Parts: sequence; C-alpha cells; structure tokens
Amino acid sequence: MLEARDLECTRGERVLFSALALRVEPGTLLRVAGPNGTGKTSLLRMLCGLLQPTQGEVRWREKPIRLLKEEYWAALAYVGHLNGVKDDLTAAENLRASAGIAGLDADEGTVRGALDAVGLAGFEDSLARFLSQGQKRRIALARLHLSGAVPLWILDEPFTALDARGVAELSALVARQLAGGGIVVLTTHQEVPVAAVRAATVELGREREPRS
Amino acid sequence: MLEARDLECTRGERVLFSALALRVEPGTLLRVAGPNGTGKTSLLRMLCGLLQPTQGEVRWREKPIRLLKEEYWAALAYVGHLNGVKDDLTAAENLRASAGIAGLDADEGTVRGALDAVGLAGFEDSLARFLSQGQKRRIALARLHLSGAVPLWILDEPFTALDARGVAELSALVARQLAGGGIVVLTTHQEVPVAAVRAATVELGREREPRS
Amino acid sequence: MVWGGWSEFWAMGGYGAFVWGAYGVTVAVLAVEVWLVRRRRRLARDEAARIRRRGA
Amino acid sequence: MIGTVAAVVRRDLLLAFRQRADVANTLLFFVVVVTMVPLGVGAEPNLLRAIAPGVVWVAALLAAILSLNRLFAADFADGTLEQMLISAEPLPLIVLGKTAAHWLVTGLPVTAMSVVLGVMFDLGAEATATLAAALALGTPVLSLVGAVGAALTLGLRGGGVLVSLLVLPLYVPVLILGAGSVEAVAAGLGAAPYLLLLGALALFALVLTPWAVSAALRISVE
Amino acid sequence: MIGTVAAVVRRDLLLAFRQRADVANTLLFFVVVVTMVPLGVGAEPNLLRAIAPGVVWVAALLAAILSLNRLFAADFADGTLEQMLISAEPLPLIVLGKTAAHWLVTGLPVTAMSVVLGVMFDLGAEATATLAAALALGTPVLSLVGAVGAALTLGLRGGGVLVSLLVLPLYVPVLILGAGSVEAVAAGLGAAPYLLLLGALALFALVLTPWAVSAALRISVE
Amino acid sequence: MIPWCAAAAIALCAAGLYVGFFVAPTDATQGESYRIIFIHVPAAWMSMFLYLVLAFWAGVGLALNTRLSAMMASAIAPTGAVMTFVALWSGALWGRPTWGTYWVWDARLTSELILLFLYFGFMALQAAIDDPRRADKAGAVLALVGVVNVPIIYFSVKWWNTLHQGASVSLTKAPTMAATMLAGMILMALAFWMYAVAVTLVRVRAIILERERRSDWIKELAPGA
Amino acid sequence: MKPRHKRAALIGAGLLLLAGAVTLVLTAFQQNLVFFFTPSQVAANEAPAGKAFRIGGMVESGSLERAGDGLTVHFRVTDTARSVQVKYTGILPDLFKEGKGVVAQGRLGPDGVFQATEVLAKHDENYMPPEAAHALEQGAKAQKTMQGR
Ligand code: HEM
Ligand SMILES: Nc1ncnc2c1ncn2[C@@H]1O[C@H](COP(=O)(O)OP(=O)(O)OP(=O)(O)O)[C@@H](O)[C@H]1O
Ligand SMILES: Nc1ncnc2c1ncn2[C@@H]1O[C@H](COP(=O)(O)OP(=O)(O)OP(=O)(O)O)[C@@H](O)[C@H]1O
Ligand SMILES: [Mg+2]
Ligand SMILES: [Mg+2]
Repeated sequence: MLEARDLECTRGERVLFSALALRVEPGTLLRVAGPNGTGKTSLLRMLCGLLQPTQGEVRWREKPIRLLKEEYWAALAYVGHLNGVKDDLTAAENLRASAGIAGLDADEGTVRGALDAVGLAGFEDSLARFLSQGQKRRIALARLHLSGAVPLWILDEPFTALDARGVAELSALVARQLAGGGIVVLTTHQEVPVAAVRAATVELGREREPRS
Repeated sequence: MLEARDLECTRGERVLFSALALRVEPGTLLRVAGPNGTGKTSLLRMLCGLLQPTQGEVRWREKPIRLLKEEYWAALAYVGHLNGVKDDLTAAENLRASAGIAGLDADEGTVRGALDAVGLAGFEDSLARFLSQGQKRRIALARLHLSGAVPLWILDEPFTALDARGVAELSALVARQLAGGGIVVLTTHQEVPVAAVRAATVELGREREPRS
Repeated sequence: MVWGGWSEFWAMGGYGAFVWGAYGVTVAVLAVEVWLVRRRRRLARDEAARIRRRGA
Repeated sequence: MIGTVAAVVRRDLLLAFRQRADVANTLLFFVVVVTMVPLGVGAEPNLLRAIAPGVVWVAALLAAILSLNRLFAADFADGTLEQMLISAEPLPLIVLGKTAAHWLVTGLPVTAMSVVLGVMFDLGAEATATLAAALALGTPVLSLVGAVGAALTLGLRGGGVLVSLLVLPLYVPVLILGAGSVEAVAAGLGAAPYLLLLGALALFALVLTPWAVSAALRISVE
Repeated sequence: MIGTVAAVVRRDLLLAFRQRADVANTLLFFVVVVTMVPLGVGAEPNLLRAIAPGVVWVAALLAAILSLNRLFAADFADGTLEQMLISAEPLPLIVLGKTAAHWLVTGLPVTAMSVVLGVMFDLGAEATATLAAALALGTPVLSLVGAVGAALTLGLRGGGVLVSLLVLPLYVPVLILGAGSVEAVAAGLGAAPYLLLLGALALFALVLTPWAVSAALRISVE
Repeated sequence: MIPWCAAAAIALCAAGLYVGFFVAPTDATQGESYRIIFIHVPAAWMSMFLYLVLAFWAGVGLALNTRLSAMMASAIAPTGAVMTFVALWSGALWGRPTWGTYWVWDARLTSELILLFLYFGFMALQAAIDDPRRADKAGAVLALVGVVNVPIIYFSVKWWNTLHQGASVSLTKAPTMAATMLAGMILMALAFWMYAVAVTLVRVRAIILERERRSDWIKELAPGA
Repeated sequence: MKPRHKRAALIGAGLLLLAGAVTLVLTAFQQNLVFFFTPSQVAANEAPAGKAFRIGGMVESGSLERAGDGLTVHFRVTDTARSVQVKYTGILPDLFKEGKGVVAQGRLGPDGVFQATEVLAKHDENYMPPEAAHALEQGAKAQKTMQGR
C-alpha cells in the first residue's frame, strides 16, 4: 500500500503543490492528471524516492521510503519520460543491461520473451539507434515484462509514441498487473484506456497559474 | 503543391515502402498513419529533403526539391520528433536562435508573442532545462507562430506531451494554416482533432510485418 | 621599546618590503572582505524589504 | 546572409557562455598543463623555456581536437542540426558561423593565453609575439579543418578516434609551420615566410572547408 | 551483489567498445602528447629521459580529467541514471562498477601504454616497471576521485571547468607520489614507500568515494 | 553579538600588533622578518580551523537536513579562503628572506595550497547550482571529502622532513618561543578568530535574507535586520 | 540477502580495506620518504648517485669559505654524525649562517663534493631574543640536529 502524507513540492522558487495526501490500495490504478508543467512528473519522481519532498513523506506498507531504500526499490518499477535506452546497444543488450542495473537476473529466454511481448520480435539485435521512436519506447516498456513480481509500477506518460496496437497491449498489461493485486500510478494526457476495477485520479494544478 | 512520385525508402536492408505517390493541394491536411516503425518519420524527412529517396523524387510546385534547395526550405517549417531545444538557453533565447537559423528575423515582440501563443507566458526567461516535457515541446511548436507566411508545415507527432488545452490550441493553429491555403503534413497515433475541410491519409505498413 | 625611530621601524631591519608586503596585503584583503560582506547584507536587506512592501 | 552568420555565432557563443565550460575549459586546460609540467618535470627555468613553445602548440592542438566532437554533436542529438539543414539560408554560411564560434571559444583563448605563457616562461618579446601571431593564423585552420572531420564522423560509433585519425595528418603542416616560426625567431631568422604560409593555409581553409562540411553534414544526418 | 557490479561493468565496457572512441581516444591522446613533446623540446635523449615520467603522469591526469564528463553524463541524459538510483542493489556497488569500467577504458590503457613509453624513452627496466606500477596504483585513484567531481557537477552549466577545479587539487598528491616514485628509482633509491602510499590512497579511495559519489548522484539527479 | 565580536577583533588586533611590534624582541636568527609570524600563524591556524567548522556544519546539514547549518557552511567558506590566502601569501613573503625562496613543493606548502583550492571549489560549486537546496547538499559532500586534507596539513611537518619548520606551539610540550612573541601571536590569533566570527555571522544573515525572502517569518525580520 | 544485510556486508568489507590502507601508510612511513637527505644517508650511499637531490643539515661551524669572486662558497653540511662538502655559486639567503639549518639542491660530484644549484636556509621552531639565544648557545648547539622527523 502506497501512501503520501502532506506532500509539498518546490521547484526553483515555485511551490508546485502542497498538502497533497494520497493512499493507494493494492489493485488500484492511480492516474495523475493536470496540464503541462503542473508537477505530474515531479510527483511521480517523489513517489519513486528520486526527489525529496520539501515537506511530508511517502510511505510504503506503513514505512517511510526514505528509510526503506533498496527494500522499497525492489518493489518498484519506474518508466519515466526518458527511455533509458542506449543508442549503441541492441534492443536485447539494452534490456539485459536494464535488468542488471535493476538487480534482476534475466536469462536469454526472458529477455527475448519480453521483447517479443512488446512487439519487437525480429528487432532484438538491431541497434537502438536504428529503431523508430515508438520502438525505443517499447524497449523501455519491456522492462515491465521482466519484473513480473514487482507490485508497484510508476509510469510517466507510458503511451507516448505508441501506435494504437501498442496502446491496447500496454493497457492489457496494466489491467493484468492490477488484477494481480499490483498498484499502477501513471500520467497521461490521453484518456486512460485501461479497464480498471478500482481507479482514482489526482488532479494537479487546478487553480494555479504560471508566475514569472 | 507538394507531390511525391514513386518514392522508395530503404533503411538498413529493409525496404520500408516503395512506389509511394502522393499529391497535396493547398489547403489540405495530409495525415501519415501506420504502426510503430513503418516509416512515417522516414517519409516526412524525405518530404523535407533531409533523407534522399532510394527511388523517385519529391516535387514542390512542379520542381524537384533536390534542385530547389533553399528556395524550397524557405517555404517549409518542420517540427520533428526532437524538439531542437537547448537546455542551456531560455525559452526566448531558444526561439530567437531557431529564427536565426531558419533565416527569419524575429524581433523581441514577435518572439514573446509566439511564446505567449503557445502558453509559455511567464516562462520566457526560464532555462529550458527547468521546463517540463510539455513545455519544451511548446517551445518547438512556437516556431510555427514565427513563420507566419510559410505555406508548408511538416509535423512529426506534434501532439506528443501536450495537455488537452495544448492539443486544442495546436489543432486550431493547424486549421488556421489550412484555411489560409497552407499545406500541413503530420503524423500522430491519436485521432487527429483538426477540423479540416480537405484531408487525406497515407497509410503505411499495411501488410508489412517486421522481418529479422 | 625596540625601535630607534620611525625609519628604523619602517625598514624592519632590512625586511621592510616583506613584512609590510605581508601586512599590507592582509589588511587589504580583509578590508575588501568586510566591504563585500557588508554590501551583500545591504543588498539582501533592501531586497527583502522591497518584497515585504510589495507583499504586504 | 551576414545576419545568419551573426545569429549562429551569437547563439553558439551564448551557449558557450552559459555552459561556461567551453571558454574557461580551454584556459584551464592551459593552466593545468602549465602548472602540471613543472610539477611533473621539475621546475628548471632553462628546461621550461626550451619546452614552452612546444607545450603551447601541443596544447592548442589538443584543445582543438578535444573540442571537435562538441562542434556538431549536441546540435545533432537534439534536432537543431536538422533545422540548420533545411534553413532558407545557405548551409555553408551557417557552418562558417559555427566554426567561427568554435574558434572564438578555443583558438582565441589559446592565442591570448600564449602571450601570458610567453611572459611566464620568459621567451622574450619577439618570440612571444611570433608565437601569438602564428597561433592567431594557425588556430582558425585547426577549427576549419577539424570541422570537416567532425562532420564526417557525426553519429558514427567510432566518432572520437576517427576524427583524430582524419584530422591529425592535416594538422601536422600547421604544427610544423607554427613551431618552426618560433624556432626561426629564436635562431635569429625572420618568421615571415612561416607566417605567410600559415596565412595562405588559413585562407584556403576558409574558402574550401565550409562546402566540404556542408556536404558531409547532409550525408551524416540522413 | 557481485553480479550487479559485473553487469554494470559489462554494460559500460560494451558501450565503450561500441563507441570505440573511449579506449582508443585515450591511447591516441597519449601518443599525441608524447610524440609532440620531442618535437617541441628537441630530441636529446637525456633531456627526454628526465622529463618522461613527468610527461606521462601529466598526460594520465589530463586523460582522466577529460574523460570524466563522459562518466555519468550520458546515463543522466537518457534516463539510465534514474534507473540506477532506484535499483534494488546498493548504489555504491553500481557506482563502483561504473568507475571500474571507466578505469578499464582510461587508466588501464594508460598503464599499458606506459611500458611502451618507458622503452621509447629508454628509462631502463626498473624505472619502467615502477612507472607502470605507480600508474596501476594511481590511475584507479584518479578514476575514483574524479567520479566524485563528475557526480557533483552533473548537469551543471559550468560542468567541465568545475570538475577540473574540484578534482585537480585532489589529484596533486597522486601526481607528486607517482612522479616521485620513478624519480626515486632513477636516483637509485627504492620506490617502495611511494608505491605503498599510492596503494594506501587507492584503498582509501576505493572504500570512501563510492559512498560520496552515491550521495552526490542522488543530490544531482533531484 | 556581531558588534561585540567586531569590537573584540579590533581591540585584540590593536593589542596584538602593539605587543608584536613594540614589545616582542627581535628574533635571534631571523631578525625583524619574523614579525610576519603575527599574521602568518593566526591565519594558518584559522584556515584549517575554519575548514573543520565548515565541514562540521556541512555534515550536520546533510545529516539532519537543517537549512541553517548549511547556510553557516556557505558563510564560512569565503572567510576560510581569505585566511588560507593570507597564510600562503605571508608564508611566501616570509620564506624569501628566511629560506631564500618564495615557494617550494614541500608537503606543508602543497597541502595548504590544496586547501585554498578546496575552498575555491566549494564556493564555485555552490555558485554553479541554482537550486539552493541542491547547492547546500552538493557543497556538503565536497566539504566532507576534502576534510582528509586538514590532518595532512597539520601533520605534514611530522611525517615528512620538510623545509617548513615544525610546531613551535603544541599542547604536549612547552612552546619553544619567547613569552612576549608567543603573547603577540596568541593575541593576533584571537583577533583573527573574532574577525572570522563577526564576518561569518554578518554573511550568514545576508544569506538568510537572500534565501528566505519569500517566507513569512523573514518578512517580520527584514526591517530590523 | 536482504538489503540491510548487504549494506552491513559492504560496510564490513570497507572497514577491512581501510585497515589495509592504514597498514600500508604505516609501512610507508617506516621507510624513508624524504624532502632532503641527511649527510649520514649520503655517507651510507642512500642518496641518489648521479642525480639531483636535496641535502639537509647544519652548516658546520668554521667550514664556510668564500672564493675570490665573492659568489662562490664552500661549506660543509653536517648532521653531527657525518658531513658533506658543498660548493655553491650564487646568492645565499640571509639566514644562511654557520651553525644554522640549510637545505641545498644539487648533485654529488665524483670527488664527493656536492655541487649545489640552489641553497635554502631552514629555520627551526625556536624563536627567542638574541640575549636568550646567546645564553643557550654553548650547550644546546652541540647536540642540536636538524629537525629530521
Ligand atoms: C608559502 C609558505 C608557507 C605556508 C603555506 C605555510 C603554512 C603554514 C601552516 C598551514 C601552518 C599551520 C600549521 C600548524 O599549526 O601546525 C603554519 C605554521 C607556521 N609557519 Fe608556516 N607556512 C609557510 C611559510 C612559512 C615560513 C617561511 C615560516 C618561517 C620561517 C613559517 C613559520 C611558521 C610558524 C612559526 C608556524 C607556527 C607553527 C606552530 O607553532 O604550530 N611558515 N604555516
Ligand atoms: N529541474 C528543475 N528545476 C526547477 N524547476 C523545474 C525542474 N524541472 C521542472 N521544473 C518546473 O516544475 C514544473 C513542473 O514540472 P513537471 O515536469 O513536474 O511537469 P509535468 O506536470 O510533468 O508537465 P508535462 O505534462 O509537461 O510533462 C515545471 O513548470 C517546471 O518549470
Ligand atoms: N538511421 C536509421 N538507419 C537504419 N534504419 C533506421 C534508421 N532510422 C529508422 N530506421 C528503421 O526504419 C524503420 C522506420 O523508422 P521510422 O522512424 O520512420 O518509423 P515511424 O513510422 O516514424 O515509427 P514511430 O511511430 O515509432 O515513430 C524502423 O523500423 C527502423 O528500424
Ligand atoms: Mg511530465
Ligand atoms: Mg516516428
């Protein structure tokens, strides 16, 4: 169970949001919505423990993630704006490297299976440099197939650059994760095409106007 | 009037498409559709003259662009996958630099006006490094406001990272361009939310399956 | 008293250039630091006061 | 047309100034080389005087080579280069602007610094002036020729090395002429022929390389 | 745990190998510096022998500094670094892996090259061996300490220069000990105390810097 | 507190200089040039001491996330750099008449120079970072890494046989220095200390005003500050 | 392994390595790592042959001779046990005196004379007025050696 208490985010001199509280139970999809520049990405990064809140704390299973550290991160998969894909590695090498960094061990079969699942069969050994935008995004998303047992997924605009079939496949994947009792937090400017039993939305930047 | 004859595109060893012909009259919106990795971006870059077709040619007002060169490019505005935005320049500086490169001269008022028009009022003097994804995209799109009299726009997934209002504003802009007798070629995986009188679609990668 | 007169004092037994060079630069550096830090405080205070006036 | 060049130069200088790295890096590079050489080699004035011109020229070469991959890489990675290729202005002009900016942040500081170094190493007025003049004529060649290498290897995997391999042989004449000029002065001969040749090289490079760079860029960005 | 380090090292080496630039660039840098020095100084063997260790060490330092910005910058720009920060494995281990890879592509070639250089400059077997040993112990310190600087200045505007400013003072002891060891041997004394101290520095750095780097990375990526 | 420290600094400085120039006798070997001791040693002591204080506050700030301690650290740095510079400068000017050279690369001198660069690095790093919170933390990491240098400076004369002399004043043995000379030196050291406290406090107030100008409590503080 | 155990293991390994580092440092300080060599070391052939190095000690009382050109001097450097003959041409520092500390850079000639290229005076940590110095002079000076360590 993921919980945030009294979160405040300050970037530069602007307070993006404050006194934000949320509580996400297993099996729930949380959508973070709001116009450009209102702090969605910042919130997700806080939930990941990449950004320290200026106030408040994030808790995972009743313990502050600030203390849990690696224990929390072992339960987390994060796909950010940036793909974390190296142009000079092939798709398979990229995925294997990601697994190594995350501390998962992925054998050849798992890696190929994951790439297959995101529709990159046949491109395993192409350098990422020679893949299209959407194909690179798929490499990043393939990480979700590796970390099968990870309960918490945080996805920042995961549908970007995907074609219609890609969107559908990812939606199905998210639905499966939810059905399995996982938690998914995501942002998207499109309508969320996920059939979730339990869903919630956090709306950022309601009243705020940019200040110079 | 933009025209392509018998275009063929080969990337690596794969033929992405061949014998592609198209003809876009003034006031027409051309959407290039197709799944990830089928060559949409490649086609747009060919239309820009950035990529040489392995076969066929692109013609602008009945002359091959290969010969027209700067004359053609003076009539073209292209917004690619990549924003062409420098993290270390402010929004205004970025836009001014783009104008300089494109050979337009933009005075202070024009630049501020363009940024205002894409909803970046108040962020003119923020370094792009400190802007959100959507805000960076808006800087790239602000170029379209500068090049008022340019008849041909080529936009590669222009709606990416924009929020709902951003999408609406861009759609209105595209509609205005079309109404003024301009041509717009774009790709998008979402439904095109533009009310165009004359629209056409090129569908790529219909039958193609990725080959290894 | 260890000195026979001012000129002897300034001469520092022939080491005047070194002794006064060291002292002089020290005094200069410290003076500059004091000036800078006071200027910084003044600017900060003015700025804060301006914000306060605007905000109030 | 001049406006375009100016706009590009202004933009690149602004970027260099923002990142500050570029300008100061070159200067710092010299300070480092110069303070490290006595630290490592021992601080004998005669020895240092003997190696000073060599050190300055080697450092100039290194500064040029090491900064070459920065010349187009950033613009390539973030899409600005594409915009340059489809500019309504002639590409060679834009290239000239970028090269000029590169020279302003590498060659010019080197040249200016060489005067200070000449004094520090006690080279004597005439040798110092010759060193500075040779650098003023030679460093533009380094930037212009280097740009061809940078453009050819843009986005290639082995980029960094390739550039050095392509460019180094072309740099050797500049190095020989440049070092030769200072030695000629030290030997009591006139440096004029060396400087004239360097000037000729600079003019050749100024005229020919922008076209080569433009062609190379169009190929590399495909 | 070891698996993580290995995975990171493997990945970085693979990347370095793909880009090839990294390894070969360092070597090329050496060859350039070293072949240029006789050009500038004149090829008197005794003189060259005297300055050779200093030159090699200065070049090693420069190579280390110049490659530092590549250490984390690419991973930062493309989002991989974020993934490392939220890895289930301890960050210092991952950092260690990256630093090890950095050493393998900069320090190791330098060390290997030094043997060739020692022969070229006719240093004699013992001095050459000492030079190589000193480099083998000293270059890891350069990589480890440099990583702190690189992590602290990640994504900053003045990055390049700042790194040099932060890291150089910390490099000076390594330079002095390293050059001193060879001189001691050339003077007919034992190099042992120098090498012992270098080894101690290396161990200290090995233990302490990964934590500092981890802290710095978390701060810089915020 | 600031006026008191400033007044104390001025008074102690006057007393120290009086003792140093008019009471303390000429040194047997160095003649009058030794009078540089009255700024060299206090400045050298303060340069090391201030670095330790800086690192302490930086560490506290990093561990407890208290902003004030980080600001203390930033406020100390320039004064520390000034002290280091004075120690180097006066030492060099002292070295010429006594040793016969302004500079040698011995352990004490080199490590003191490194200290100056560490101060510069700390300030440059903080200046380069726009976000004050990140600047504080990054500076703290650097400061803590640099702490190893201080014992090296201090013990260098013991560990190596350097050109620089050993300690004249230490806790474990009687000072090897005439009493009036020592008195002058101690007075000047106290004066430098008071100076450092005064300047640092003024600077930290300025920093607080700069950083917290937007928060409410500062608005009450501003007019009277 | 749980993350907490991993952290503990890492810290343990770190402490081990640190202990190793300290051992190395201590071993290094047992050997000689020097800014200058003493005459005894020179006599024991510990100083570099045919290379420039620094020699440190006291100027032996009564050993100083000035040559006719007024610039060249000969003196002996001693650490009370052994001494080395030094020849130097150039300006001496003011503090250069018989019975005082000195550090000279140069190389040892085949005749056993140290040809100095640079002579620096080394001051000890004693500061006292001339009268006191005079009083101490007799007894203390004989034993006083260079501040070697
Ligand atoms: C640039 C040259 C010099 C530097 C960087 C330097 C640095 C230092 C430092 C850092 C200290 C404080 C260390 C401690 O408290 O143990 C110190 C102390 C001292 N220095 Fe220097 N010094 C220099 C030149 C000199 C010279 C030329 C002399 C006189 C011959 C001198 C005499 C002293 C004395 C008497 C102390 C006090 C030692 C004590 O009682 O602890 N220094 N110096
Ligand atoms: N590193 C940074 N330093 C300072 N301010 C930043 C930084 N990153 C982002 N910001 C500011 O924080 C605000 C929120 O950014 P964030 O990326 O969280 O927005 P977002 O809601 O994800 O927007 P988008 O929909 O465009 O992705 C932006 O207005 C931006 O100006
Ligand atoms: N530089 C390149 N060299 C070789 N092949 C490439 C290169 N760039 C792209 N390709 C290949 O060309 C194909 C089409 O790429 P393109 O970027 O045009 O696709 P796209 O239709 O725009 O896809 P997306 O919807 O993901 O953006 C891809 O399958 C890719 O493998
Ligand atoms: Mg976002
Ligand atoms: Mg595409």
